[in-house]
Amino acid sequence: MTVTVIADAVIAGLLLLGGGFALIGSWGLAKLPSLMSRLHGPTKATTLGVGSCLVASVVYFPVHGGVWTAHELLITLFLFITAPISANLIAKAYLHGCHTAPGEQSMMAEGMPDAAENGADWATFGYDDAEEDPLSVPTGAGGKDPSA
Amino acid sequence: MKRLLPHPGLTAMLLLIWMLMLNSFSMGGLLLGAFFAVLIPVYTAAFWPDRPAMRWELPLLRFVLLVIRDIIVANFHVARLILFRRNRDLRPGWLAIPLELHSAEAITLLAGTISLTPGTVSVDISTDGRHLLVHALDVADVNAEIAHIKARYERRLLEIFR
Amino acid sequence: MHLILLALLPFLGAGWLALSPRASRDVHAGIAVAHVVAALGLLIFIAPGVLGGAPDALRLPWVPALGLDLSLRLDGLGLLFAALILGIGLLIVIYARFYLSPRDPMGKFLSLLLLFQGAMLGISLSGNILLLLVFWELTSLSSFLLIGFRSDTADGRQGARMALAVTGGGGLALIGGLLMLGHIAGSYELADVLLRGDIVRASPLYPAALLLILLGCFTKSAQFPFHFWLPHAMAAPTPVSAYLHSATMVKAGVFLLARLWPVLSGSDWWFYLVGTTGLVTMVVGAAIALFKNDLKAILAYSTVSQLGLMTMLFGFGTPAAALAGIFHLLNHSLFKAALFMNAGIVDHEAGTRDIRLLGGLARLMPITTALGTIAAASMAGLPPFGGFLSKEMMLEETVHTAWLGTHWFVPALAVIGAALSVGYSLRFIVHLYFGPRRDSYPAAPHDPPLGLWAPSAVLVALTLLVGLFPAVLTGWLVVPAAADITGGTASGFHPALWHGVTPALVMSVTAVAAGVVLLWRYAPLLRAWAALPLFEAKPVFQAGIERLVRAARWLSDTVHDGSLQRQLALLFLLAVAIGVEGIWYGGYSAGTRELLPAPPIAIIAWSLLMAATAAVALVPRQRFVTLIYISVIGLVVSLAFIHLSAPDLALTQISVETVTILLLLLALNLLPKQPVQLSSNPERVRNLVLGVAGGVTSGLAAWAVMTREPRNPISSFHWANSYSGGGGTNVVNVTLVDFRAFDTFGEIIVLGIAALTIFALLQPAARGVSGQRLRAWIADLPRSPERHPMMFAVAARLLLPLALMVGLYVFLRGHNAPGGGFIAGLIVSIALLMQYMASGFEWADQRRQIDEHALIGFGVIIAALTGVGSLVFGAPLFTSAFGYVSWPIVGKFELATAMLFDIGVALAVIGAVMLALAELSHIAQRAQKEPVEDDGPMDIDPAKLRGARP
Amino acid sequence: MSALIAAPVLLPAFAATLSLLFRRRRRWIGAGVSIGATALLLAIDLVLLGQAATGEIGIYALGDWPAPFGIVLVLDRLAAMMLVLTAALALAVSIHATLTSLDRRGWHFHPLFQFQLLGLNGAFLTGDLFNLFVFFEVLLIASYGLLLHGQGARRLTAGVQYVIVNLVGSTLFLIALGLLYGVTGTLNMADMAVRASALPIGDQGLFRAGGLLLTAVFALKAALLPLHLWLPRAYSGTAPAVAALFAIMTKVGAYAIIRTGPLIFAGAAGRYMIPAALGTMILGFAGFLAARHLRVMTAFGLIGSTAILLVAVAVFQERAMAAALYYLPHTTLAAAFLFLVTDLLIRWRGTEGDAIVVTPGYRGQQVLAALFFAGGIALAGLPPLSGFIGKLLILQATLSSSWWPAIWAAILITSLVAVIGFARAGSTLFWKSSGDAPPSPGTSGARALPLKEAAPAGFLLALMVLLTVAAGPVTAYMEAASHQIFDVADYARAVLPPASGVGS
Amino acid sequence: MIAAALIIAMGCIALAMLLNLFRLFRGPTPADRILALDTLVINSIAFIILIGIQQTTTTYFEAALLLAMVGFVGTAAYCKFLLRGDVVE
Amino acid sequence: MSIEFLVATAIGALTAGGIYLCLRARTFPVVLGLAMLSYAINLFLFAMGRLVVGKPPIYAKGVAVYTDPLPQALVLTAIVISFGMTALALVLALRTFLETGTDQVDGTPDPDLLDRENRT
Ligand code: NA
Ligand code: NA
Repeated sequence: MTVTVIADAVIAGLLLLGGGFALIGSWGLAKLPSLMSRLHGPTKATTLGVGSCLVASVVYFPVHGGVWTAHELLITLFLFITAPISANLIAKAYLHGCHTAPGEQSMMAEGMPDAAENGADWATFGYDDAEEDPLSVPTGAGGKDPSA
Repeated sequence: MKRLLPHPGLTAMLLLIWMLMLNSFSMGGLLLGAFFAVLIPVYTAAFWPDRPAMRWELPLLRFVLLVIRDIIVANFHVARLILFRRNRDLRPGWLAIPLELHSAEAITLLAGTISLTPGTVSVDISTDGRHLLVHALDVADVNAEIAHIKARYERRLLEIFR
Repeated sequence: MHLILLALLPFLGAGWLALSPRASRDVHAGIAVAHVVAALGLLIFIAPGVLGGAPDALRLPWVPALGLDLSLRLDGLGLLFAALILGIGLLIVIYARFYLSPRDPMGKFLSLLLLFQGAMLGISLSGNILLLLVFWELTSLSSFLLIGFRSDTADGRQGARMALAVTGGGGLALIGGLLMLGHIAGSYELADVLLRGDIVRASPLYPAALLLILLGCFTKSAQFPFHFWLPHAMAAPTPVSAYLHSATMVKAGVFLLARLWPVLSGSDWWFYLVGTTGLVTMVVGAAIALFKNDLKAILAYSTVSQLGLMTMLFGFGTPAAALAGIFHLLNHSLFKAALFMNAGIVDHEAGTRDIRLLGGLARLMPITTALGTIAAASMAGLPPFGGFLSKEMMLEETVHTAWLGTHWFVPALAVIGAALSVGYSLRFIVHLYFGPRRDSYPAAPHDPPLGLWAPSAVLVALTLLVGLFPAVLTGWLVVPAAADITGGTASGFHPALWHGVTPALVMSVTAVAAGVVLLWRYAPLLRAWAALPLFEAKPVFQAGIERLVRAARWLSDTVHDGSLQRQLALLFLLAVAIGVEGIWYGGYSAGTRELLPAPPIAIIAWSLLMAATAAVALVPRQRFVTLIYISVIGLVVSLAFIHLSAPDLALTQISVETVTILLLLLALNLLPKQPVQLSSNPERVRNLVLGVAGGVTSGLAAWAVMTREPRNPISSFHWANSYSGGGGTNVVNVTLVDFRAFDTFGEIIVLGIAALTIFALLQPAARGVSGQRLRAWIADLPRSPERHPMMFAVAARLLLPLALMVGLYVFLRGHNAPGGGFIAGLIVSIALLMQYMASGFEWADQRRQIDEHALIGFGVIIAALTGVGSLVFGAPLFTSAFGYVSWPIVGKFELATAMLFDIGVALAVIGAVMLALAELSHIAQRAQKEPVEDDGPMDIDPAKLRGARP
Repeated sequence: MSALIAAPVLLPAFAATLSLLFRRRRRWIGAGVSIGATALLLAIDLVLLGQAATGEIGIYALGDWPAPFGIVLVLDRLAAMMLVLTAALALAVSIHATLTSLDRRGWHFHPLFQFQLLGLNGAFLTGDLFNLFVFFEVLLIASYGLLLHGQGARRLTAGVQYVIVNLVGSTLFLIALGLLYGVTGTLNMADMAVRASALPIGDQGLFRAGGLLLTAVFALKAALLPLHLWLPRAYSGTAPAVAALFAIMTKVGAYAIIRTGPLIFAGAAGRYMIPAALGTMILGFAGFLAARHLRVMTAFGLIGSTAILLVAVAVFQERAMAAALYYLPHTTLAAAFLFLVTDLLIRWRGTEGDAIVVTPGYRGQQVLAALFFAGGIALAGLPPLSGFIGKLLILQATLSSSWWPAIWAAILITSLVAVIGFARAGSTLFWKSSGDAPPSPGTSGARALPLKEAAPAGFLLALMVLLTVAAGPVTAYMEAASHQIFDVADYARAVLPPASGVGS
Repeated sequence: MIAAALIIAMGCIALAMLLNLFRLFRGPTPADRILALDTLVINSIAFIILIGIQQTTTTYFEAALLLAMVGFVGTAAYCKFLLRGDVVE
Repeated sequence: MSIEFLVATAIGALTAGGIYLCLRARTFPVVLGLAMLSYAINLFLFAMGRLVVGKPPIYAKGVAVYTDPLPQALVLTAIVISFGMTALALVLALRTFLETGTDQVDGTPDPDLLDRENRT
């Protein structure tokens, strides 16, 4: 009995935690001022939000369903692999958009550093010493980019 | 052996995943899973050339546990930031982290770790592969933060990816 | 059997001629003559029996369902007609042999002529009115080819088309008329129909049937106002004119009037329609003939007039008039064929047919003149020729005919007509043969060789003999024919040159005198005629056709304007209308099913969907953003499926969604991203209204069904038999791979074909216009230089094996839990596609180790073979089998053939998806013609940059 | 019943995949497989026709699941007739396409062709409405591929419209199916017929809407006003040989109406179909007369003559249906024949393509002219080809309809329009020589047609002659088929096993 | 206890989804919309798990698993489009 | 508010949006419209089995209440087919655009492309 009660309490707590963090993450998404800041919000939804729900599920099924499940761990694994990449790509897309849309130099305002030595630039913008100006459009569909 | 088991670690991981998916243990399931776990790496080997050497044992496990701990802690920290800090009081900042890690895999793992811990997001890598660009939601001292990340994560990863 | 041979002989001849185009002219003529002679001989052989009062008949079933039998019947009327067709036909063939120039394709000409002859003969032999229709239409078609034989001249082509349009149109009316007639009579057998005149005339359909049949007859026989085609058919070579417009084609209409006389005549309808038309035609045709200058035109209008005469006689509806009509039919055939031949000779030898350029030929062409004069005298109705006799009989009949109560009207007009015909006949004689000799004819006229004048000489001799000994020479032929027309024994055929002074004689003399006056005062008359406001029919007809074509073009171009929007709008409108109609007429009551309460999250998901839907529709110019909204819709729909107990659907929806978005993005890259707005505001309002109407209809329909209790759906069987009969607990999957495996079989084929078609579409895209456009294409988005970001590439290579493992798992468990071949195939495809995205097409494509075409092929074959395999075990196709096998160590597991089927599904899906996306993804690169190098899986490889790796 | 019933579906599946797998080898293998399989298909279909002619309805329960729960194939006279017609047409077209190298002007001609056959045959055989949908999709998507075969701007723009319109049609098909299932709880045609008769009043509106919508979708395929607008552009845009095969596609729509109308929906759509068909007829032949290109002309002729078929169908009465059934193969063959002749004309004419304009030095093309003349006779419905008998049958049978004056007027007048149109086109193409000027070399490049290439067209012509000569037995077969179509009880008895819990 | 927690958690998720909706429409950059969609997918995964717990069934987990996988592919494709135009090159 | 209402209105909205897009003048929105219509149809077809919460059609002995599995199987087939069709329509639209330079459904010249070609 007590095991069940404790388990239920744990489950309930995890559920509340999960729901709460998912909400906070989305709140951040809605509230924070720029995309780069907003990007931090959903990380919570991904990690603790979904994670807590998954753990709650892992605990719940042996207690109430009579079965062990471990799918949740797999979901977590997938999310943990993919979420950083998603964030990375979204950030890159955003930076690229700022960089190539004149007037919207928001990331400069946030003080983005140079990519340090050797005249290297960030990959999204390309090489500083490259012959290509990232603002110019390349010629031809799928043509060779100098940076490639 | 190398051709049959190109990625032993991957094979083990796949088998584990298989058993997790099956959700019940049976000898038949295990054998079938083992079969697939051997087969798939053979097929996909071509997609993963030049794998860096990696230590799969304790350091990795320790690293994972550390990251999970950090994730939980950072979550509460960032939740506070989001809920109670006004937007204009936030101190977002860019970190250009100089890298000692060599391999793409290691750097990706580092970047992933940084992203998974709330408050920081890995954004880009420099064209020479020597710097990682990270954005932080609220950072008081950029250099301290860089040093923190390098000490906490990159150092451990350097142990794993020798 | 004789009848069949008789009917076939001309066709056999035509076929033979058509198949031997290289033979010489004489051989061609020989073949034709032989066939016509044979037919004529056969006819003569049959004739005694027929004339003895025993019609020859033969009936072979052909289309019983229609009442159309191969029923041939030769009675007196048919015999007379057949004899004319064959007899004059023989002369025409001989004449044509000498008439046609060596450049003309003799074989083709005679072949068509015999074809036409066969059709005419068929009309005279038909014992079934539908069979008669068949031959009737054949005469229209073959005469079209004959009239258009001189197709290099505009006159020839136009004349042929006009003849076809008019007689073909009449033929179509005739179809209607005869069908109605047969319908009323209850039989299409001529013998039956002829007996049911009373029933027919009493039917309410009678006037309609009569009108339609008469339309057929009048057009064919060139009755006013359908007479105009005939003169223009004169563009044909003269043998054709001589044949078609004397004895055959134009007589067909008169023949049919005679043929159906017992059924159709004897009513006011008949009298006023037929009699009046004939009367008017007779006068009008003769009047026009008087003022024509082309010899063949004169003859053509005279033919119109003479046909009017015959029509009028049949229209009178009395046996005596019918007798006169059939007698005149015979006479007219003789002299008119001779005259046409004569005109042909003149044309041939003098080089023109314009009567104004001719005259005075009597000295130069004595034989021609003699023959022409006699024939024309017969046409004028002068004694002692055949034409005189039948004209006398006609005049006699008019005296007894009252028209709307007046007794003078018909005789008076008849005299006018007769006078006019005397006038044009005399003019033909006088202006052509006599008068002063001219100094300049277009050619040097002289009498033709024997072969050219002998055929007409035969006819002229006959017309003279008939005039002299009418009863002896024609009685045996005309009387039975007349008896067959009137359906009794013909009485009172007493043609003689002298009957005493009868009203007819008085009228005749008056007509001749008037005719002489007409010729005497020809010049002032011509001026008066020229002053009349007459119009030429041909331009009117052609303008009519042009107007018809223009109207058709306007209609067609207006309706078929190529607007897809209009088509779709109509389709949607129709669908909505159908919904309304169905409820309106069908009956509707509200459902009683208990509804499910909606939790808040469902409402929020719903509002997400509604908002996204509205956004997709309302901001279509931001195409990229639109796609994101589409993704939201897909996501919510998937969630709905999960919430509403459809996990398989959710899995499918989720995976299909992703592939679709990939496709859309790939395509959007090359399409305009923010195109200008094209639709006008009214259009958008229309679209909105239609959209809302469609939405309301479909929503209400869904609501109506969801709120009522299901009616014992067949799926209860599927539920009950899924595990016991199909070996799986996932009923949806068992349905797919077992109960309804045939659907799934079709479904993977659809997918396979889609991929093959996409491949076939995109393969040539790098070439030609499209290739140029691709090469000249300017990316309309600024592009980041990095093609393959490092983190993505690294993650993708880790995800690939994981995803493959998941795919296998989802596949294997599909039979018992959500999953299955299709979803597994999509998962594997997506996993592979991820590599393409992360590391580039070239890099991934070199490593994929699959041939998509073969995958599709093998997938379909495996599925099909699984289906066929059950035959080996004596079970019906697509029967599944499953069993539980127990192996040591491994334990117990299930083996099911349905899984094999599912493998086929999975393979086909992978093949199709990969083929389509791979092909689409590097279409632009291929256009560059320089292969993109394999530059590694990621652009920035730190290890490589630091030299740690080679 | 033997598994032979399924052969018309499975054989093309194997043939298609084989020619797909052999695509990298010599290309004649693909053509050989395709033509051979089509010939074999024709033989099999003839055997099936023999079986169906006995009057017994052949049932084949796929997967051994009884109707209405599984999918059954049903072979009755109607289905057998459609199968034979399709195979015969396909044989001519596949040989024609190979002879004229059409199959080499793009990818995957033969696999697509065989898949097209698969879809057609499946649609004719299935006794299940959703399965009918699936096979409709198979035949449609294969038709997209075939329509686009060879490509080019004109074909592509035509293809876009064709594809989109048919996709919307498929959407409506599904809505109709859903409604019908939602109301009746079954998908099997026979079972639905049985359940429909027992439907409570309150459900009948939905059922009716579903039935009408389904009929509208079929009418879309059959190109019935106002849903015919897609056809002219599509059929005149594609390769004529493909269009020849597509002559059967409009008949699939007609077939589906014939199948489901009397069986399930009791001819509810008839009252709308008759005026629609009359309008289609007028528009079809107006377009026919208006056409400036032979392909357009033939496409409109196909619309018009299919409308004649549909008007007889729409009477939903046994005799008229029998007439329609006789006319169905005729109109299919006639339009296909004319498309093939058009293709030959385009091939051997030179630069003018199929434009109805004068070609220098083209008067001597006797064979083509004769073929064209025959095509005209066929499409206009004149003797001595089968169209005449077909029209007589239809005129005769529609007398029982209250619409008969309009029907008669429309059929007869449009026939005249067809005659005029053909005479105009033919005299321009084959009679007129351009201003009597000697043909200047280079402007046309017309060459004489090799007889070999005319063989497939000749085959179709021979079939029409056969249809005429054997009109007696053929009409008898069609009458029996029509009787079978209207004998709902017999159909239900044959399809549904006696023990099954049919209906609610 | 669990039931109540579930309801609260679901309510949170629902609210989170609404907030995602806001960002989705508000933008302003395309990247914002992609981020909103990505978050929506994550929240959906949570929602699916909650439904699984609510109904005590594991039937829906594959859907969540699949969503985790393909959601990423979608996001990556959108970003790739913004970065390069060409999703696969 | 009932789930049935939500589903019915969703079907209605998707249909309306789909029709609205299908009636546009360019191929791309038309393809999107077709995609939306197919969502609507899938939901519609699915709804024809009536809505049931929490009873997925996984067979278990003695279970009497279940979701009608047949519409689900039909929708699965329909999803796959409409995916293939949409893909084909999309590629065709693209291919036609490349060949003709216009993405207008009626094949009329495209102002956008002219504009763009003039620019270069
Ligand atoms: Na993060
Ligand atoms: Na499944």
